[in-house]
Amino acid sequence: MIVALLLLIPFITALALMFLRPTQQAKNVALISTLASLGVVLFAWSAYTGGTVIHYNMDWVPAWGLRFVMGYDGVGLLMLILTAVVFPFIIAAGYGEKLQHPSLVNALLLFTQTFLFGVFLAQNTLLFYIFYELSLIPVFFFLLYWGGEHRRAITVKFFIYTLLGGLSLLFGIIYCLGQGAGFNGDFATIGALNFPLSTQIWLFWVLFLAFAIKLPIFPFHSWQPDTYAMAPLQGTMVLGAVMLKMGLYGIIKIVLPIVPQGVIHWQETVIVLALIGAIYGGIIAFRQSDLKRLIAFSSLSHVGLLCAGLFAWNSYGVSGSLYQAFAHALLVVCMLYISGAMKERVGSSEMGAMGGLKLRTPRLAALFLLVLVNAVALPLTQSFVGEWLMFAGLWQVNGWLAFAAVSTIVLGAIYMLFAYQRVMLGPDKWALEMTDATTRDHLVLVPLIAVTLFLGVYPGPILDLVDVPVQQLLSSLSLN
Amino acid sequence: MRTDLLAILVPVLPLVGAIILASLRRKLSANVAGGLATALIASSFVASVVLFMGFDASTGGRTVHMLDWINVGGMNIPLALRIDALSLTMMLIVTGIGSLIHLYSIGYMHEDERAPTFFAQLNLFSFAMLMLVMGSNFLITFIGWEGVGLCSYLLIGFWYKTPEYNYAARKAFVMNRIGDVGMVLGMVLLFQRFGTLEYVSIMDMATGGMNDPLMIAATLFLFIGATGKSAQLPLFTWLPDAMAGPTPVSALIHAATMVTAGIFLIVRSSVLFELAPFTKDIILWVGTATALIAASVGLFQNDIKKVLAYSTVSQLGYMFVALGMGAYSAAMFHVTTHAFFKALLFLGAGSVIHALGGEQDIRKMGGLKGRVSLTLTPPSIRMDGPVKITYITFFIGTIAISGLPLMSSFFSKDLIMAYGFQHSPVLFGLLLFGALLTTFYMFRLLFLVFYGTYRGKAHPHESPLTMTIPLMVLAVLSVVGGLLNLPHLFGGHEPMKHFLETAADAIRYEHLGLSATTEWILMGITTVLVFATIAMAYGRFAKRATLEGAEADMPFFKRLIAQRWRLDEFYAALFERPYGWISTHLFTTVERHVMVPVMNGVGAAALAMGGVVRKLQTGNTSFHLLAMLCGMIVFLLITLMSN
Amino acid sequence: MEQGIITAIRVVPLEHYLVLSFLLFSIGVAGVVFRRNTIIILMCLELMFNSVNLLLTAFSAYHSDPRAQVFVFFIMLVAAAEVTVGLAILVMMKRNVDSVDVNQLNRLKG
Amino acid sequence: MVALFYLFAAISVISALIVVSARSPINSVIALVVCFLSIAGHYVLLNAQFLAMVHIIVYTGAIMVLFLFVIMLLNLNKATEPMKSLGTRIAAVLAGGLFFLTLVAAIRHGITVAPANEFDAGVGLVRSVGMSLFNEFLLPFEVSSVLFLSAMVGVVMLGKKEAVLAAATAPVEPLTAAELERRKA
Amino acid sequence: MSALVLISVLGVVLLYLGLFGNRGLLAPVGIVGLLAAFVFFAADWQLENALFAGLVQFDTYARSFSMVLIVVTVLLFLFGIDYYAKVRENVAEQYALMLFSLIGGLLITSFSNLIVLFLGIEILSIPLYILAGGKRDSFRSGEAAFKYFVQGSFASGFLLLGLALLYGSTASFDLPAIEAHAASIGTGTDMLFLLGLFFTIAGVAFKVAAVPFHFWSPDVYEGAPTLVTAFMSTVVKTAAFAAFYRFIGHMQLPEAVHTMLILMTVCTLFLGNIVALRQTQFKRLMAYSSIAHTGFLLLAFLGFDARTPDVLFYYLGTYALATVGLFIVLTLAKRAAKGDEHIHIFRGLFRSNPWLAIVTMLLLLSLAGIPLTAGFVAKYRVFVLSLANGYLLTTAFAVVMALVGIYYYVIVIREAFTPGERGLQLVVAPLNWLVISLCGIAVVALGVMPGLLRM
Repeated sequence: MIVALLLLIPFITALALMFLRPTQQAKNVALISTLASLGVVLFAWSAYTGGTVIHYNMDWVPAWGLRFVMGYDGVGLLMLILTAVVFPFIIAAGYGEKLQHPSLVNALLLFTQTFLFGVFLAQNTLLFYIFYELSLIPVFFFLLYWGGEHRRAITVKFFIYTLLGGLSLLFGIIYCLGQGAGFNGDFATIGALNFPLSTQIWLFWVLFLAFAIKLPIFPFHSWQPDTYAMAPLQGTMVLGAVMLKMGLYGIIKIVLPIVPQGVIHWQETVIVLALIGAIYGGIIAFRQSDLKRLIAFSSLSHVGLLCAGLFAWNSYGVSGSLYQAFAHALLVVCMLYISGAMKERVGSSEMGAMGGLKLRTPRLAALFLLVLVNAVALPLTQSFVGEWLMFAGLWQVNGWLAFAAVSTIVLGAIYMLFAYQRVMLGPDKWALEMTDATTRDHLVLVPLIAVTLFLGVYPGPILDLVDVPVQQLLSSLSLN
Repeated sequence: MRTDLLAILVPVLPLVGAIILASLRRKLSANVAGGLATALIASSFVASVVLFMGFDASTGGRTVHMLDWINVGGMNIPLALRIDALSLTMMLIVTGIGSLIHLYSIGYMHEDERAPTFFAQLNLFSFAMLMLVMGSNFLITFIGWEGVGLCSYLLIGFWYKTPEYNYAARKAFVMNRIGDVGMVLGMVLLFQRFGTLEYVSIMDMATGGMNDPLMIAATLFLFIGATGKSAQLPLFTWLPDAMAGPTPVSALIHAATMVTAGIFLIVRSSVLFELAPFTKDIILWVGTATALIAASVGLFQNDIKKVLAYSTVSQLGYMFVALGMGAYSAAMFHVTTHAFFKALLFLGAGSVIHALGGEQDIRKMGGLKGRVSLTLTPPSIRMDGPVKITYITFFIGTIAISGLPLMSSFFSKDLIMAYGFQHSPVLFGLLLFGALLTTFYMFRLLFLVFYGTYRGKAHPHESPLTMTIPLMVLAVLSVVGGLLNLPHLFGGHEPMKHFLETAADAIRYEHLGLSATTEWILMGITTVLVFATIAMAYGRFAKRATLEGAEADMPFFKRLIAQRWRLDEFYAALFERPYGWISTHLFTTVERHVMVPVMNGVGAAALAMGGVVRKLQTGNTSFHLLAMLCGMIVFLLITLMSN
Repeated sequence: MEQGIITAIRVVPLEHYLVLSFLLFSIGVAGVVFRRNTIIILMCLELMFNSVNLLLTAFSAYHSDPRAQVFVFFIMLVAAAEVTVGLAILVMMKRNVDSVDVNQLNRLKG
Repeated sequence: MVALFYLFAAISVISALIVVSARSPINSVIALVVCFLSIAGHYVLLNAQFLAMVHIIVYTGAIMVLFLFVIMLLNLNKATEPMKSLGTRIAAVLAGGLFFLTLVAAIRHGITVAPANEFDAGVGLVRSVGMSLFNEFLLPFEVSSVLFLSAMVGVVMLGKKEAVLAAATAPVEPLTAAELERRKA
Repeated sequence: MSALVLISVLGVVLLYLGLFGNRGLLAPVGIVGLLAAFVFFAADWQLENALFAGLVQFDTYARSFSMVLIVVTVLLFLFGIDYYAKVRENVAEQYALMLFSLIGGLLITSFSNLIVLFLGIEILSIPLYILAGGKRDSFRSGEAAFKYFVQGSFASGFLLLGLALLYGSTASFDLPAIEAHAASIGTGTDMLFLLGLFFTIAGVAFKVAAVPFHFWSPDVYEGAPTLVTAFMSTVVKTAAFAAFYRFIGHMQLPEAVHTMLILMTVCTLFLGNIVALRQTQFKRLMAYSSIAHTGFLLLAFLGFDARTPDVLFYYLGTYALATVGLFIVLTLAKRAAKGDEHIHIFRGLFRSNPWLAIVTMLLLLSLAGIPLTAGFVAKYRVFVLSLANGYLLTTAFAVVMALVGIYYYVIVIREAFTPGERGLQLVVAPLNWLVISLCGIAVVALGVMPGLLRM
C-alpha cells in the first residue's frame, strides 16, 4: 500500500496536471500531492521496525532479471524521507518563480518525484536502473524548456553525460545477470555473485561510473556547474538535493554488494578523487560571482566529501555520509531558495548586483545566516554530525586523507562567508527598493532550518535508521 | 537532580535569551533587550555561584547527561555537561565578567538601533562559551568552540556596513577554522585511540609511554586548535583586526573569555600533554615568541584598542608559556586575573572611546584625566577631568597588567616567570623583557590618553552608570584578584591550584621548586625594572603633546615592528592572494580550459569524426561502388587471413 | 548419342572454369566501378551475372546436377527484368539531366 | 576440347576487356555480344545445350537488342564520356585486379570438392532441366511472374511521359470570363 | 502460401483498380487484402510446414516475421491514404509495387533454398528501385532510384557469386544441406564454401545496409518518397534481417566468417552512429540511424543461441513501429514546412501539437533506447545476448555507440520541445493521428510489457 501510494500519488497528480492544466491551482495541487506523499513516508517511517520491507514481489520479465520488487530498508527509507521532505519545499519554491505553464512545471516535478521514489523503492537492479534513467526524462524537459542561457546545449550535455554513466551501469548489470549463479536481478540475491578479483577490478568502474557522474565526483563533474547555473531554480533543487543522492544510494545498493573487493581495491583512489573534488570545488567556489554557480561548486565540494566518507567503508564513514546526504539535501534547497529569493529581488543571481542587502532585508539575511551556519557545518547543525562521522571514518582509512577532508571546513568557511558578505553585508550599494522575507520565504526556510537544527541536536532518529543496515552492509563487506 | 538542573540552566538561560532577543529584536527597545540579556546572564552567574557553593571538590566533579547526541556504530557521544573545578572556574569567569560586560553594554550600545541583535549575539556567545567550558567531552567543547567562533564573527562584523569590518570578521572566522582543522583532527585521533571523547574517560585511560607518536600528534593537533582560538603564532593576526567589533565584544570575547579557550582546552586535556613533552616544548616556544612579538608590536600602535589587542596576544603567550612548562594552574590563574584586568582595560578604553564619540586614535587624545588633586579633609581624590572614573579604573588596570606589586598580575605573571626561571634563566630573561615591554606600552597608552594636553576635537563626557559600575567592579577585582591563588610566600596556600587539582590531575604534579630567596630576588628585580620602565615611559610620553612622525620616517627595524612585523602583508602575499589567484585560475584555466573542454572534447571529437567519416559519402556512385569494393576486399582479406 | 558427348568438365579442370569466371567477374566489377557511362555500367553488370552463370553451369556439369542450370535460368530471368528496369531508370535519368554520366547524379551526399 | 575451352576463354576475356574499355557504347555492345556468344560456347562445351539456347535467345537476342535500342533511341552513340581522372581509373583497375587476385589466391591450393553425382550426360538437356524446373522449382518459376509484372509496371511508370510535365507544357487556353468569376468565388 | 497468392492477386487487383480510376478504393482494398493475408498466416499458427519440395518453410519464425511485415505494410497503407491524397498518377502502381516487394519479403523470410533467397531478394528489390524513383518530377528521386539500382545490382552480382560458390562446394541449394555441410567442415577449410559464405553474406549485408555495403542507404533514403523510405527502413530491413538470420542462424560458421561479422558489426555501429551525429536532414538522419540499428541487430547475430530469433523479432518489430510513426510525423512536418526536411522543422511542435510532440518523443526515445520504451527492451536484449555469448568488448563498444545514438535522437527531441519562432501548424489527418498514436502507445506498451510481442 505504501509503495503503491508513493508511486501513484505523484504520478496521478502529474498526469492530471498535464492533461487538465489547472494553471491557477497547479502549484497548490502539486503541493498537496507532495505533502500527501510526505505523510505516507512519515507513516512508513513510524511503522518501520527494521529489516527490509518488501511490498511487492512480482515477476515482470523474470527471464531478463527484471522483476517488480518494491520495498525499502533503512537506507532506502532514509532516501524516501529525504525525497518526501524536500519536495514540498521545492514545489513551494515555485511560487516565487514566474515560469510559464505552471501545470506542466509541476507535472514534470511530480513525475520526477515518482521516479525518484521508484529508484529508492526498487529492490531489483534492473528496476532500479529503469527508474534511474526515467528520472532523467522529466528533468531533461524541465531544463530544456525553462532553463536559462545556453540551455539547449547544456541540457543535452547533461543528459548525454548522465546517460553515459547510465549505460555503463546497464552494461554492468547485464554482465552480472549473464553470470547465472543464482543472481536473478534482485538486491536480495546479489550475494550470489562472486566475481574473481580481476573481474571486480574493472567491473567496479563500469558500475561506479554511473554514480560517479551522477554525484558528481572529480573529474566527472564538469557537466554540473553549468547545469546548476542554467537550470531553473526548482530544477537545480531537484538535481542537487535529491538526484545526486541516487548516486550514493546506488553505490551502497549496487556497487558495493556486487564488487566488494573491487570497492576495497579502488577505495583509496576514489577517496582521493572525491577529496580532490571537494577541495577543488571548495577553492573554485570562492571566486564565483554567480550565486547559483557558487552553490554548484559548493555542492561539488560537499559531495566530494560525501563520497569520500562513503568510501571509508566503516560504520562512521557510511552513516556519516548518509546522514550528511540528508543534511545536504536540506541545505541545497535552502541555499538555492535563498539565491532564488535574492534573484527575485535583485533580478539576477550575480553577486555583483547585490551587497548590503541586509539593510533592506534583515530577516532574509538572518535566515541566510542560519543556512550558512549549516553550510559551514557548525556543531549543533545537521551537517556537523555528518561531517564529524565522516572525518572519524576517514581517519580509520588514512590520516592524510582525513586531513585533506577536514581541510575543506576551512574552504567552506572561506567561500560561504565571502558570499554572505558580498550578498548581504557592506554598504547598501544599489539602494534598491525591495521587500523583506515574505510569509512564503518563512514558510519554506524556517521549517527546513528547524529540521536542520533539530537533527543537529538530536540526530538519533536518522542515525538509528541507518545504523543497522550499515552494519549489515559492512559485515557483508568483511565477509568477502 | 537540582544540581543537574542548575547546571543545565547555566548555558540554557543565555541561549533562551538569545533566541528570544533574536526573534523579538525588532520589537524590543535597546534598554529592555539589554536588561533582559543582562538579567539572564546574571541568573546564569547566580546559578554558577550556587553550583560553586554546593560543589564538593573532593568528589572530583559530576557529569550531567542531557541526551544522546551522536550514537551510531559504537560511537556514543552524549550531550553532557561536566561540573568540576575547572569548568566551575571558567563558568564563574564567563558568567561573572559576562554579566558585567552585558551591563556595560546597555550603556555602550543604547544608541545603536540594532542593540537587541547585539544582545542576542552576546547572549548566544555566552551560551557557546559555557558549552565550551562545561562540555563533558571534546565534541561538546567543540560545539562551544565553533559557537564562540561564529559569535565572534558576527560581533566583529556587527557594524556590517563597513567592508573592512566584514573582512576582519571573516578573517577571524577563517583563521579560527584553520585552527579547528587541528582541533577536529585531534579529536578524531583521540577517538580513534580511546574510542570515546569523554574527558574523564580519556584522562583515565591516557597512560603509558612518554612521547608516544600518537599522543604527540593528538596534542599537537589540539594545540593547533588552541593557537587559532587563542591567537598564538602563527594564527594571531586576526585578533588585532577583531577590534573592529564593539568594544564590549573586544572585552568579553577577545580578551576575557573566548581567547582563553585554547588554554582551557589544554588544561582540560593536560594529562595528554603531560605525556607529550615534545608538544609542551613547542607550546613553550610558540608562547614565548608570541608574547614577545605581540608585545613589541604593542609599542608602536596608535589605536587604543589595538594596543590592548596586542597586549592580549602577548598575555596569552605568557599563558601558553606556562602551559608549556606544565604550570597549568599558573596558566589558569593568569587567565583569571587577565580576564579581570583586560576586561577592565577594554571597557575603560570603550569608555574613553564613548566619551570621545568614537575616536580611537590615541594621537588625538591626551589630558583626559584633567588635574588631579588630593584633598585630605575628607580624604579623597578630586579631579576635574571629564572621565575621572574611567581614568582611575584605567589606571588601576594599567598597573595591574604591569604587575606592580600586590596587583593581581603581580602574582599571576610572576608565577609564570618564576616557573620560567625554574625552566631556564634565558626564558626568564625573555619573559621579563616581555613584561617590561608590556609595562612600557601600557604606560605609554595611559600617558598618551590621559596625560598631557588634549589633542582631539570632540567634547569628552563621562559614561553613564551602567558603564562605570562594571569598571569599578572590575577594578576592584583586578586589584584583589591575586588573592585567588595567593602563593605561600605571601602567606597564602594557593587555593586556586588546589581547587583545580581536583579537575585536572596534571596540576597535582606541578611544583615550583624555587627557594623563597630566589623568588624574592626575582620579584625584586622585576619590580625595580618595572618601575624603571614606567619612569622611562613617563619621561617620553607624559608631557608630550605630539608623537613621533609617520611610520615611513622610522628606521627599518622600528618600522618593521610598527608595521606588525609585516605579518599581515606576509600572509596576504603568501596565502590570501595566491588563494584568490588559484581560485580564479582553477576556474578560468583548469575548469574552463581543461575539465569542460575535455568533456566537451569527447563529444566534439565524436562530432568531428562524424564530419570526417561523413566525407566518405560523396554522393558519387562510382566512388561508392569503389568504396564498397575496397571494403569488401579488405574484409575478404581479413577473412582469408584469419582462416 | 548422349553417351558419346564428352563434356569439357572431364578434360578441363574445374579450377580453370573458376579462374575464368573470377576473371570475367572481376573485369565486370572493374568496369562497373570505373566507367561513367551508365549504359556501359549496365553492360558490365550483365558481364558479372554471366560470369556467375558460367560458373554455375560449370559446377552443374561437374556435379551432374541440373538444378544449377535451373538457377542459371532464373538468373537470366532476373537479369532480363533488371535490365529492363535499369534501362527505364536510365531513360528517366537521361530525361532529367540529359546525360548518362553517373557523376551527374551527386546531389544526395554527406 | 581443351583447345576449344581456351579459345572460348580467350575470346570471352578479350571481348570482356573490350566491353569495359571501349569508348563507344556501340562497340561495347558488340563486344558484349561476342562475349556472350563465347559463353554460349562454353555452355555447349559443358553439355548445357538448353542453357546455351536460352542464353543466346535471352541475352544476345533480347537484352542486347534492348541495349542497342536504347542507345539508338537516346542517341548515346557518341563517345562523350569524359575520362575519369587517372587516379580513379587506376584505383578501379587495381581494385578489380586485387579482387581477382584475392579470389585466385583463395583457391590457389586447389579445391577439395568431389563431384556430387555420377556423370550423367543427360543433365544439361531440355528434359532434365525442364523436369527440374517444373517439378522442384515450380514456386520460383511462378513467382518470377511477379518479378516480371513489377518490372513491367515499373517500366511503364518510369518511362511514361510525364503527365504533369505535359500539362505544364501544354498550351494554356485563355480563361473565359465566367471561369474567372467561378474561381474567384 | 495462400497468403502469397492472395497478395499477388491483390497487387494485380490494385493495378486494375488504378486502371479504372478508383483511387479512393486502392488503400482500403489493399488493407483489407493484407488483413486477410494476415489472417491466413495467423490461422495456421504454430504449424510447421515445408512447401514446394522444401523450397520454402513456413515455420513459426517465418510466420511471425511475415505477420510483422504485413502489419507494417498495413500501417504504411493507412498512412498512404493521406500521403497519396494529392498525387494524381501511378498511385495504384505504387501500392501494387509495394505489395510485390512485400511478396519478396515474405519469400525470403521463409526461404529454405538459395534460389528462393535470390529470387526473393530480387523481387523485394526491383519494385523498390522503381518506387525510389516514384516521384518522377523530382531530381532527387531519380537519383535515388539510379543509385539504388546500380549499387543493388552490383551487390546482387556478389550475392550470386556467393550462391554459386556455395553450390559448387555443396552441390545443393537447400539450406539444410548447406548447414550440414558447414557442420561437416567443422574447423577444417573449404575455400569455396568460405568464399561462398562471404559473398552471400556480403550480398545480404547490402540489403540490411551494413558497413561497408551501406553507401546506398543514406542517399536512397533521402531521395526516395517518404513513404517508400519508410517502407525500405521497415519492411525491407525486417525481411532482409529475417533472411539473414535464416541463412546463417543455424549454420556453424567458420571462425573467419565470425571475425568478419564482428568487424562488420563494429564498423556499422561506428559509422552509423558517428555520421548520424552530423546529420541535419531528418530523413538522412534516419538513414544513418537505420545503419546504426543494423549494427545493433548484427550484434545480436554474433552469438547465436535459442533466444536470437526472438530478440531479432522484437527488435525489428519495435524498430519498425517507431520508424513508421516518425516518418509519418516527418511527412506532416515537411508538408507544413513546405518541403524542408531539416530537423529545425520540428521546432515548436510541442507548442502547436503537444500530443504529436509527446508521441514523437516516445518514438525517438524508443529508437534511442530509453527505459520503458520498446527500444530499450530491444537493445537490452541484444546486449544480454551478446554478453552472454562472451562478446564483452564489442558489447561495450556498442554501449558507447548507443550513447552516441541517444545524442542525435535527443537533438531532435530538443527541437520538438524548443519553443519555435514561427508556430508550425501541422494538419493531421485523423487516420494519421491514429497511426502515430498507435505507434506511440504500442512502443510504450511493448516497453512495459515486452511479453506482448514475441514469436
